[in-house]
Amino acid sequence: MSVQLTNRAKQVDRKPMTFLESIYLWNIMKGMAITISHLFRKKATINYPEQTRSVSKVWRGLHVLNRDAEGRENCTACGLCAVACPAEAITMEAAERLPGEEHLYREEKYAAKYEINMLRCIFCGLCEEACPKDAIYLSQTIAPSNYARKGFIYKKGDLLIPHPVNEPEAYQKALGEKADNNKIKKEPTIPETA
Amino acid sequence: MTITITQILFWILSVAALFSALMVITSKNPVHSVLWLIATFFSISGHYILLSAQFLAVVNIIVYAGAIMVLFLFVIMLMNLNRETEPQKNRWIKMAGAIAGGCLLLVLVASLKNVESASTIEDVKGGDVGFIKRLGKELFSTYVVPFEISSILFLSAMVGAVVIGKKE
Amino acid sequence: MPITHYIILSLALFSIGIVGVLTRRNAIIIFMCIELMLNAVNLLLVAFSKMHNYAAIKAAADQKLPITEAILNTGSEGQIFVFFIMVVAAAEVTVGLAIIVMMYRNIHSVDVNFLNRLKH
Amino acid sequence: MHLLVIDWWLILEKSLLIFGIIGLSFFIAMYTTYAERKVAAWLQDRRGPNRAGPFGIFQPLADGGKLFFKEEIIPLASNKPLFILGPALAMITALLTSTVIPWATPFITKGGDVIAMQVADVDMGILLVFSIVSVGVYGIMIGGWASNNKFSLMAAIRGASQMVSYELPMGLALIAVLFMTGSLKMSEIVGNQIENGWHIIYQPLGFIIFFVCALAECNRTPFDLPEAENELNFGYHQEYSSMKLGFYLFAEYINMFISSAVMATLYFGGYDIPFVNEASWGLNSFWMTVISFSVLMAKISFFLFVFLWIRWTIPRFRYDQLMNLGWKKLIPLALLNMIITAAVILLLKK
Repeated sequence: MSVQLTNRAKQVDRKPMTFLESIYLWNIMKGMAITISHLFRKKATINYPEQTRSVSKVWRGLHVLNRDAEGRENCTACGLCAVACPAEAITMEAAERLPGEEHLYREEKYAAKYEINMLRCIFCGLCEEACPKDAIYLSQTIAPSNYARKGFIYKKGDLLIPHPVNEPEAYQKALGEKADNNKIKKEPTIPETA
Repeated sequence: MTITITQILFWILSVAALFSALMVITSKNPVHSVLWLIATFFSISGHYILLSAQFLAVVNIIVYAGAIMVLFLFVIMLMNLNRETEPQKNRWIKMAGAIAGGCLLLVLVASLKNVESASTIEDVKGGDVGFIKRLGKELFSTYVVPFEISSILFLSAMVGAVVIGKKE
Repeated sequence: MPITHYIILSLALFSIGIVGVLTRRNAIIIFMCIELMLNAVNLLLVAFSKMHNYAAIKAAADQKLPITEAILNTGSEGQIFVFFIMVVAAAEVTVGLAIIVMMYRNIHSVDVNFLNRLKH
Repeated sequence: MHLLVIDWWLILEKSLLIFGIIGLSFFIAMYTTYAERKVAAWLQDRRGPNRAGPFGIFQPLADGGKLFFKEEIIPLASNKPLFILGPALAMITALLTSTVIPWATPFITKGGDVIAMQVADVDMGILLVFSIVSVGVYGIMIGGWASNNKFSLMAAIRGASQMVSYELPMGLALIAVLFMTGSLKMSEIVGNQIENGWHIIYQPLGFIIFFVCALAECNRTPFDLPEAENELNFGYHQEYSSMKLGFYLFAEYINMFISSAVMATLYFGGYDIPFVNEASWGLNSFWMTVISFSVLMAKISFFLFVFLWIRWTIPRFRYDQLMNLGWKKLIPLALLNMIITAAVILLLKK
């Protein structure tokens, strides 16, 4: 006795085909009616680079390492993001800020090396939530493809946002909807699941 | 003396037929032999068209080039015969064969000497003996019994080939 | 075209076929040479058929006789004979190739020199 | 000895027609590749090529350009002359078939000369098409064998046996049509349909058999076993690259085009305009020619669409299914169709 899961189950018919069935004509006609009906349907695809599908505000894409308004790196290499990461995609090495580097790093400690393995990353956004310094956030960019595995390990240079003072235009572009995003984040929200 | 298109075509086709027939027996690779034989059949078909035997020309291509030679090619390809596996006869035997063939040709051509060679073939109006309607009428009235018998021959040949080729 | 041209052409093709049969050891090539000989004969038959047809029509025209169907049909026997030769050749090839394939299966060769085993 | 007496006008007229038809075949073949991709996309709810030019209409040019500039590779172990002969033969036989098809009503010049829109209205007409199609096997066989690759050879042998097998029911289905017209001349076959109605009305079964066989002869899905990608890598043209590969692919599309034209001529009245008596319009012969030509092209396009439609609907047959269908289903059906047609014609004559 087997358990009936749905009402769509069909008994397999293993009778030998009759002559009319064995020339397949009727079944072919049925199949062709199905395909021709698809000719008039709405296309499921879009012209991708020109047209993009709209994504929700909270959609998470590629990571960005943030700078403050003066262009100093926010990250202090505390390692909370790496701890929070369920896929263990983040590795970092800390270094101490030397005198004269105050314009580069906001606090005394900074990340000398910061890598995210995009093949491991599941874009869950836990790193963003774990970060106490607002240093990492997930942008709205889709992670691009690459020919080599090496190319998917994003170094600090790939992740850092452009300098707001030196390259203001690129910075604004990279910022994207981040401004709004941050606004949403700063508003007190009740998590859906406790 | 005038040269007509028919004459030019006759010479071209004759040279083509003889050359490709020679290549059939001299090629080392059996596949090349088959392809040269197909070329021979095509030039013979050309001759048929010159002799206004259109039906036979087309049947020659369909039956010989399209069916029989495909079978040959098939068998040769499946047996994977090529230049290396080709059995070669001893040089002396080859020469003897060529001389024997040449002598035959000589004797046959010499016997033509005594024949009156006044008969010629020209294109004439109404010379449509090789056209499909005329041949068809003849075939299905006078020769209908041989025609039917040949179909039985075909059937038996088919059955025979299947029986022979079947694995026990 | 004089008929002798055609006769000599078919004789040459026929002799080439015979030379092929005499000089080659591959059973399939020998078979092909036989086809070549058949074709040489076919060509001759068609040439003769055309010659007879032409001669009959010309004779009728010379004698100012009405050109009847029978006169127009003269020589068609030759072409019908060619048709039957082709039919028989096709039947022959099917059986012959089947035999060669069987022979290849048994002795793994198409060399006719090995075929003398049939004697024992 | 004086120079040959040649009707230069006839030669000019025929060569214009020949080059026109060859050009047309190439053009149609090019745009059938485009249509193939577009129709495939549409039937799968996609958009298809739309980058090269508006709606992607320059896509075939881009493809052709790509094929031209690819590296030409002739494998070392291949049989070089035959390797080159293969695609050439495929192309030649594909193009030759168009000689006997009447493309439009004859064009009558002001001087009263009749210019037939047909390269050669020969006595054996449709038989000539058959003979050329039967020779078309060699393109595949030679190419597959000369590549010296077992997959190519397997595909070539499959293709050849498939084409030889399906020629039989095709011929038998055709004989029923020939019973009705009493002539093999293409022009008379069309003339008979203009007088007595299209053959599809009298020969629906014959047409279906002919169509299925045409699919098999063109190596189109569901009978594209010679090119079965997942069993034979790529089929008989696996070792080919650059324009030689292009020739094989092009020959397939030209074959499709010509077989559509043959089907339209044999069963769908050729250049006949349906439901109207065009003779009563009193148009001049130039416009008649143009209109009848476009009607034929419309019919051909319809068949080409059906070819593509079938390709993107029906999966490939298994090899034993293919042979079963050909020998055990189509040949008996075609024989039956032939006998019934013959009996009915005899009865009507009495």
